[in-house]
Amino acid sequence: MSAPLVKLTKKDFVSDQEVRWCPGCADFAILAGVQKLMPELGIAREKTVFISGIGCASRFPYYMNTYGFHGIHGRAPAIATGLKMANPDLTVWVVTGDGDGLSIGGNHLIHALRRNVDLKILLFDNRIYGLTKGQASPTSELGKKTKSSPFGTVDRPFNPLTLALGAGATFVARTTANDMPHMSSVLKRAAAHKGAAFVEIWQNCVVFNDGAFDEWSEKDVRDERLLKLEHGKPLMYGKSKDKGLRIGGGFTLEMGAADGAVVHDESRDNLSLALALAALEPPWPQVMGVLRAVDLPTVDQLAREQEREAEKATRGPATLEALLQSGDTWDVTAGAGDA
Amino acid sequence: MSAPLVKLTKKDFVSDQEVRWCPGCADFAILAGVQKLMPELGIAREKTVFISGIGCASRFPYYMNTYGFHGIHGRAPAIATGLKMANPDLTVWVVTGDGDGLSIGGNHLIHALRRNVDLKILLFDNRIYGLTKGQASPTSELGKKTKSSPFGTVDRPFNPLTLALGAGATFVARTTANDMPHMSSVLKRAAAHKGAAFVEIWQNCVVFNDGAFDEWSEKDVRDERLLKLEHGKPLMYGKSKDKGLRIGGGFTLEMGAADGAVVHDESRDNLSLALALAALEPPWPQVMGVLRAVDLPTVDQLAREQEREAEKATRGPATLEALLQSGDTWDVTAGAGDA
Amino acid sequence: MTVSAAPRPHIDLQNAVVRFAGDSGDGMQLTGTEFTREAALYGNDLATFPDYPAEIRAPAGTTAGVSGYQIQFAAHEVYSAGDQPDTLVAMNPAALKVHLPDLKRGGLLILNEATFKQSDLDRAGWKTNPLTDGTLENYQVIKVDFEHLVGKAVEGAGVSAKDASRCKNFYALGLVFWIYSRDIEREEQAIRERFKKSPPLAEANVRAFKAGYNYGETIEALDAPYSIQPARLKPGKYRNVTGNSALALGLIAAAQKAGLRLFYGSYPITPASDILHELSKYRRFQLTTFQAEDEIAAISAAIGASFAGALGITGSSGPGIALKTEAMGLALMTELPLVIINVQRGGPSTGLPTKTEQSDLFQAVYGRNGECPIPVLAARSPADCFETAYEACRIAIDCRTPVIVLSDGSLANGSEPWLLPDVNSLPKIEPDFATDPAGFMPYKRDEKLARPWAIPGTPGLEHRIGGLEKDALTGNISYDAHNHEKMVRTRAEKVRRIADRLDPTEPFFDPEGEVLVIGWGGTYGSITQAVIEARQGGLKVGHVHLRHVFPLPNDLTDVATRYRTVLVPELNMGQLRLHIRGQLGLESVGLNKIQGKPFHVAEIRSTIESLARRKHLPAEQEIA
Amino acid sequence: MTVSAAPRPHIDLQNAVVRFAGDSGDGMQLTGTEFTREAALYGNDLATFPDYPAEIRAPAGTTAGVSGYQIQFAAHEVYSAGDQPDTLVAMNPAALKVHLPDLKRGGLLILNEATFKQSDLDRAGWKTNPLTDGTLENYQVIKVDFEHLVGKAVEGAGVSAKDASRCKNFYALGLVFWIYSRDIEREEQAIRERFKKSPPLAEANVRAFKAGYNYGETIEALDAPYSIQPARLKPGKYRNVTGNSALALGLIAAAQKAGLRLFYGSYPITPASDILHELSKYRRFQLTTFQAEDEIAAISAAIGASFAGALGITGSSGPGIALKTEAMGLALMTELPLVIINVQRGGPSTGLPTKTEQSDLFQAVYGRNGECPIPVLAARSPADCFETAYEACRIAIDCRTPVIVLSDGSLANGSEPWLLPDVNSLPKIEPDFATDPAGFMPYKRDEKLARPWAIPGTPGLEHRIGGLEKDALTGNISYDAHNHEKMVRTRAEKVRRIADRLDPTEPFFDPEGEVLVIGWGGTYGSITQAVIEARQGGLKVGHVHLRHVFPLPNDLTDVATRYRTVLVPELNMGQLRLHIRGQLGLESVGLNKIQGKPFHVAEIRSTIESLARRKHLPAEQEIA
Ligand SMILES: Cc1ncc(C[n+]2csc(CCOP(=O)(O)OP(=O)(O)O)c2C)c(N)n1
Ligand SMILES: Cc1ncc(C[n+]2csc(CCOP(=O)(O)OP(=O)(O)O)c2C)c(N)n1
Ligand code: SF4
Ligand code: SF4
Ligand SMILES: [Mg+2]
Ligand SMILES: [Mg+2]
Repeated sequence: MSAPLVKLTKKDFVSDQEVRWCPGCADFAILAGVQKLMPELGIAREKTVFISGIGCASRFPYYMNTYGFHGIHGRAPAIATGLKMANPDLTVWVVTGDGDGLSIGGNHLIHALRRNVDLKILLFDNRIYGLTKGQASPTSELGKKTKSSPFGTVDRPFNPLTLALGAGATFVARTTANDMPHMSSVLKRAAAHKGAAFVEIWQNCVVFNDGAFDEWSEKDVRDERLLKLEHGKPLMYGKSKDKGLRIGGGFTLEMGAADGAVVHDESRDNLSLALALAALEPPWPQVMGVLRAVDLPTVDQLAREQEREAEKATRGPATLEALLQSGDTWDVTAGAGDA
Repeated sequence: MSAPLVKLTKKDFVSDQEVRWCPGCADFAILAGVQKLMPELGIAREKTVFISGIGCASRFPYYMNTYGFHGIHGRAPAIATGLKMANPDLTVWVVTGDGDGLSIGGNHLIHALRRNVDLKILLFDNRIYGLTKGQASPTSELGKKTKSSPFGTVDRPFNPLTLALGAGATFVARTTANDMPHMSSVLKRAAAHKGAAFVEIWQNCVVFNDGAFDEWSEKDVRDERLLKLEHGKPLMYGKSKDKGLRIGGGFTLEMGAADGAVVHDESRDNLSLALALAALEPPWPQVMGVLRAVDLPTVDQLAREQEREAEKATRGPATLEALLQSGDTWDVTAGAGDA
Repeated sequence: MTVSAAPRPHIDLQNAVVRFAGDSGDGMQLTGTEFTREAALYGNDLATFPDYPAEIRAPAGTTAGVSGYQIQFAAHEVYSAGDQPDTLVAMNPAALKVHLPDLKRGGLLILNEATFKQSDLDRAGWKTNPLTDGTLENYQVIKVDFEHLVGKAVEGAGVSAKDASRCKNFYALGLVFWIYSRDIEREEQAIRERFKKSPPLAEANVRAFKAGYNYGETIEALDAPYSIQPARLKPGKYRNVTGNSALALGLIAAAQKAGLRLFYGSYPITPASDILHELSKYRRFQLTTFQAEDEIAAISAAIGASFAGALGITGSSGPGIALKTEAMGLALMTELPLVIINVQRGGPSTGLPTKTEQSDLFQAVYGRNGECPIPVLAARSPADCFETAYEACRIAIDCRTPVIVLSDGSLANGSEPWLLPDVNSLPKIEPDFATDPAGFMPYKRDEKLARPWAIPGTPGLEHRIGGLEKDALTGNISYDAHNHEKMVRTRAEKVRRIADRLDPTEPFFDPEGEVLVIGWGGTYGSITQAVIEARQGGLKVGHVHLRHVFPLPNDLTDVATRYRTVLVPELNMGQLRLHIRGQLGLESVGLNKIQGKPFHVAEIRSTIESLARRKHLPAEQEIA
Repeated sequence: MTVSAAPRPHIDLQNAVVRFAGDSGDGMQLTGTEFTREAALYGNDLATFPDYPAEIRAPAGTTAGVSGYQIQFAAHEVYSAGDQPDTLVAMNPAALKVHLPDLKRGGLLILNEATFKQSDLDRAGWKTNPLTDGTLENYQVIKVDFEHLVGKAVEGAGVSAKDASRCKNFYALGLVFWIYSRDIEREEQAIRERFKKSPPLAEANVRAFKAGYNYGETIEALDAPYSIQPARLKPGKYRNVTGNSALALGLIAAAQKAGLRLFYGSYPITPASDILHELSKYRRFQLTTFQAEDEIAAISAAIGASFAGALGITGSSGPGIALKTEAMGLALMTELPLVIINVQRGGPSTGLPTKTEQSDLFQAVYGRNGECPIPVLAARSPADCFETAYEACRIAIDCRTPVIVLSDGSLANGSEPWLLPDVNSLPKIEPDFATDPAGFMPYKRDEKLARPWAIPGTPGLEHRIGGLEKDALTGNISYDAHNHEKMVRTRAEKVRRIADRLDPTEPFFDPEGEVLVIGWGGTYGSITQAVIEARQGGLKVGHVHLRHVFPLPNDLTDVATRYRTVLVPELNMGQLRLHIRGQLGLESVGLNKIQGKPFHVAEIRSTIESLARRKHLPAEQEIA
């Protein structure tokens, strides 16, 4: 049943469907990045499944020449959980938006993370509802004027990273669609993680929220405003890596010079560093890269192990006959029947 | 309309309904604690509303002689949000269980927290489904054998505190139903908080999960295993307060002697300390008390302010006539009519 | 099968109805279950009806906390748990208060005398003491001082006083065993097995049980002991099953026969949770149970599992089903096999969670957005849950469609002897996965209009599905107007054709006559018994019990015209009645009861009789 | 009203149908809206039908990305947007491909000549060039080189080439203004107002618009200009409204008349989102809009708000309504006012999100667990959304009940002139809050069977409600069997009595005759026009358009018997038809279309005609 191991290329992962995003949408970049990544993973097309909810982002599966499922709004993590538990051999990606994944689908997302289902979850965060034409999303900044909030939103936004960490995610990262090399490296790390990998991807919606990430993407400022995390390396940023985050008084971080900066450690069981970094808000730099990556058993794996143990522990044959006849049975003998 | 300010007593808050919990259930203690607290708050009975979902815990409103709403499973935070936004004068309490609030209702909970709706949310955590007779809940320990997991659960549990903090909650605390003075003080703090106050209350279910918290409640060990937080005081524990949590290498906490312990600060905007504490697992002590309490505008308050500004900004009268006639209108004159 | 000898001569009965009632903490469900098992093993036919409150344990001694368990067992076939008990065991005044009105005049009443103190009476709402005020004069009353007698019986067994008192229910069970001449040795073994982790507890319960049995001998004023011979059932191997466990077995059987992994995604809810509990035990059968975060996740995960090539199943009760309706539409659009089980309970909203009702038929047939036809099957008895579940899985796999199974609270918890099917003669189920890339089209249909099931992992069949309207062949998104009309009509036709493959409808009892009773679901037993009785009175009555609620059998109207009138008894306000009128134009008279309880046989029988007499037919028949 | 003089003589027409079609990015919706406003202000009666794809912007030049807007405007009353355009503006080959089949033979076709390059043709799926292959020979074709002409027109306005090219739609609008002799001054002002933030853009668009207008003069081969006089409508003040904005206004009007805060809890979904957007603008009217995290939270919050004493409202479309069904049961049980709006779209599942359909009737009437009767009202035209919303709020408050309002995509986005109601003559709405503790009982009912609305903040009325069955008077939890039956029947009766208070059903047109057409919802316009035309052919035809879908009017069957046959045209598979048969036993013939599009008038008219001719009536009529 399994396909011959021919070397695949990016093209092999391009489906025959017309891509229906607006010209200039950052979704194109993510699609290209993922299609490029696929052959590098060495996983057969037929073993790869993309599952999504509803939204512009969620059209993604149609464009991947793999198995795909365009679900209903917010439910992709749940559909993917069922799929992965039913067949752990598959590599399962979830594509979701900030509305799909954090608004209607928030609960499924945090439960998939706490269960550590082996899914690669990509949250395309454009801080707006694209497909429904421009309402506020749970990541829209407080006070933002949108179609549904003409006087500005009154809801404080989620920080997707702290939310994922608080839910117990074993892999949490952030990247941006306009930095292809960074995005590629983060996606690759997510793919390699065994367990629920959560990646927030900043994605510009040219039609309804253009420029949402300009603050961090313009060439002249981005190095000052973004801190790229590297495991085992000190927390440094700035064009010439001259700035760093250090330990301040009473368990706090402090901006300062690069040397003496705290060394980044993705693998800590303790959440505090990852969370401190995730929660930073301007004027602090925004972190990019992998905040947390720890290895813990996945639910799909645990469930299968349990199954094998149950099989082993079975006394007698696990046949359907035996099952039906288990418990107290009695016989009614022929001849006496009247029915 | 408002009631005369007579001094109320605990009894005034006891409704005429028969309390239908199992003998020995810790829900009784919480009920007593809340009924005792009510008169101390100086808020009229009719201005107080209790809203719940479904579960043993969620029967709570019936027993309070205030307004009450026994909602549907998981939706109490949403019902309460509507109520509070419709009438910000009311004091609104939400009572929920670990299943109600973290399983089916997880999304409403985290959204109420991020929005900072001015609600007091009490999560009765018995780490089991009580009302449906003993299935695993999202706080049941990994590997726990229950009716729905005869071979042990395979899902890692949530930590309700990190989840709430990750969602951006402005007030997060933990207490236990078997320490009435502590519970009372925490409930009082929650009542005083302006914004979404989240309190996890350890609650023993004698029928389906008896002894779930024994590890931390038996007299001889509890002081060694629980750390009671106090704002502005060092993080100390142990019978003779001889142990403390200090700053370790590379942004970590470390167990050690009491002196040099980090000073607790509830009011930090930065989540790292609260989170580090919330995430501690045995052999570390479990924290009790208020982890975080910061003041931020509530959504109900912001919405009303916006409304007042919109009123002020209105050109012309805000009458229904004016509204209907706004936009481009034209007249069809009499005599010409044929309909 | 031997029955231990009793010194007094037995009085032979054809059947008996016994009800055990007490506080939620008194163990009445266990007592009833034990009695039932013994009756089953003895060879009686039987039917049971457990009835318990929505609270885990309401305040002791109040009517709110009363839990009851009724069994009818007989030397002949039995169809319902009986209208009125012959014997009522009431462990406290509250139980007496709730259940006395049902006891047959002259019936046997076993009371726990020690619980009739003034405070007990007050808590149960008795104004005067029923033991002394004449309330009980029409019954054979046996007052037992359980506390005292049980205490004495278990002395020396090495258990605490509290545990000793907890043996009361086995004392009562022993007494009822004596009354109905049951086999105490088998039960003794069963008790020892149950308490095997604590030998003192086992010993204490056995002693209480035997003491209760022996106590029977000492009661002079009693007609008993009675004896009820085994029923002459169809030969074969039997087992007593509840509806929920039969249903779980039916699902496993279908998955095993199809060679598929069973994936059950569910969120606990009364009275459906036991299906999850039951299935969770059978992990050795390539079976994944997934307790989801909510009902939406449960069905979504099941859909994901079906996409993966498993048999995806989800189960809940009314409020949870409501949450699944959006995702049912997705299953319909993606045309994947999926079985959705609804164990109905009293509604609307949270309603009466532990009571039975049949009021989710509308929801099942009509409760979705868009044109969303989903086959609906209903089980009619606890044992029939097996077959219905099996059939639902077969249709789901055959037709690549979601299928709804309706059960209800009384079936779920009720039990009856089940003639074990021959595994080899169960109908074949062939998932028939697509494997050949040549000419593969995700929505190209076979003669049942089913599309291919092409599962991830299969090389060359990579494709994408989803909830947007899809092209009739490629399955790609299509907004084309005529394609949409075609797809809507095709999906409807696929479901409609299921009716073409059904066996012809053959009414039970009279093939023509005065009244045809059309029923569905858990009313089967009461209707059958009522028809039997009405026919004994000389009426010609037929009975059609619909397993297929949607699509309806093609010949139903034809069959109905062979009778003067059609009666539809339902535990709702007339949902099937409206459904058959709307679908088929078939007129009928409704008999409707919405009390969270099954029909009494007498309610249906008298309605049949009065309808047969009437010239002008009413629209709805009031329960007399 | 003056029309700017045009050098050529006008040809007087009674009506015209114009369709603008182009890429999603071409601004066709705006163009259509502008033309509509001018027609409205000029005094024509009109109806519109916007039709756009589900993607924000599908690939340029493909048929998937085509967006269209149709208007019928007339010197007489107009009921539908028209079957076939007289004039079609097609901004690219894809638009031509999609819409040419609809254009009337001999109709006017305005094409963007520059877009007919080979690559454009390929992208649109034209095998050969329609400009040259004879495809267009039956039409009056006007080829315009928009790019070039617009470029020239806006030279010097100070905008970029890209922005200049974006002015194409106003050039086209100008041309159509000339063709139908419209007032260009008023439009010039409107354009300047719209672009007031960028004077160069305003200038460029005005120049393009005027250039387009003037271009008309130069086209020799044209019959135009036409002129269509104002319609003689009922006197009064008018405004052009879409269904969604009329609906929003209806809700505000009801809340204001009742003196209540309006609370709108919603989660965005096409085509309902505009109600949220619209209401959000009116914060000054004691109005809270709450964009919830999902539909369940939206309805739950609205229920909470109603409990607090606000008018709780929630709105969505089919998939979102599915998610609300559990909470609807809670609103029913707690008997609080609540209005649930469903702007229907093509289903099932995600279906055809931007297309119209009427397939959520079953869901509205029958789509809940338990016996859960909720009144269902349907709006019939964009302006009627106001009155329907108002009436729904009135019933919700009067009867303390959830009420469902059905609108649909064509009503929501379609528009028509609306005769503004006199605010003082709107029916009274009195919330009548309970305030008196004496004798207060949370479930004691008035003659409409409504319970008291006792809101938090009121001293002495503290009480608890919830979704478990409740005692008929105190509202406390009750598991009593007979209380449950009583409550189920009372809730049903409360809703049933709404029908007793309806005005008698008076069919439009003939009060008796050959055919009665029964419709509901957005088919009103097409049916009306069809009946008018059928009657012109001499048939006697009546038309009943149901605002009250549930409960149905008591006299509907009586009215129907006055006609030889009943026709039910629906944009679904026959849901109302099954509903009236199930509820009333009323037989009818169905005309069903499931193409995501409104009926053509001709489809209904010819069905009426063929039915009137037929001896034997078919069950469903195929669309010819
Ligand atoms: C149950 C349901 N509710 C609402 C919708 C409408 N809807 C579709 S996509 C969407 C939000 C899209 O936002 P996001 O997830 O941020 O994705 P984006 O379009 O921005 O990529 C909504 C509200 C729906 N399809 N289904
Ligand atoms: C929609 C829905 N799903 C499921 C249920 C069944 N249900 C009632 S309470 C409950 C869980 C109770 O657990 P928890 O919230 O921990 O409360 P506890 O009983 O332990 O206090 C469940 C699953 C329901 N009533 N409604
Ligand atoms: S609306 Fe925004 S997110 Fe959606 S396709 Fe267009 S640019 Fe991308
Ligand atoms: S089941 Fe547990 S939580 Fe529920 S009332 Fe009983 S002891 Fe309390
Ligand atoms: Mg988005
Ligand atoms: Mg719990």
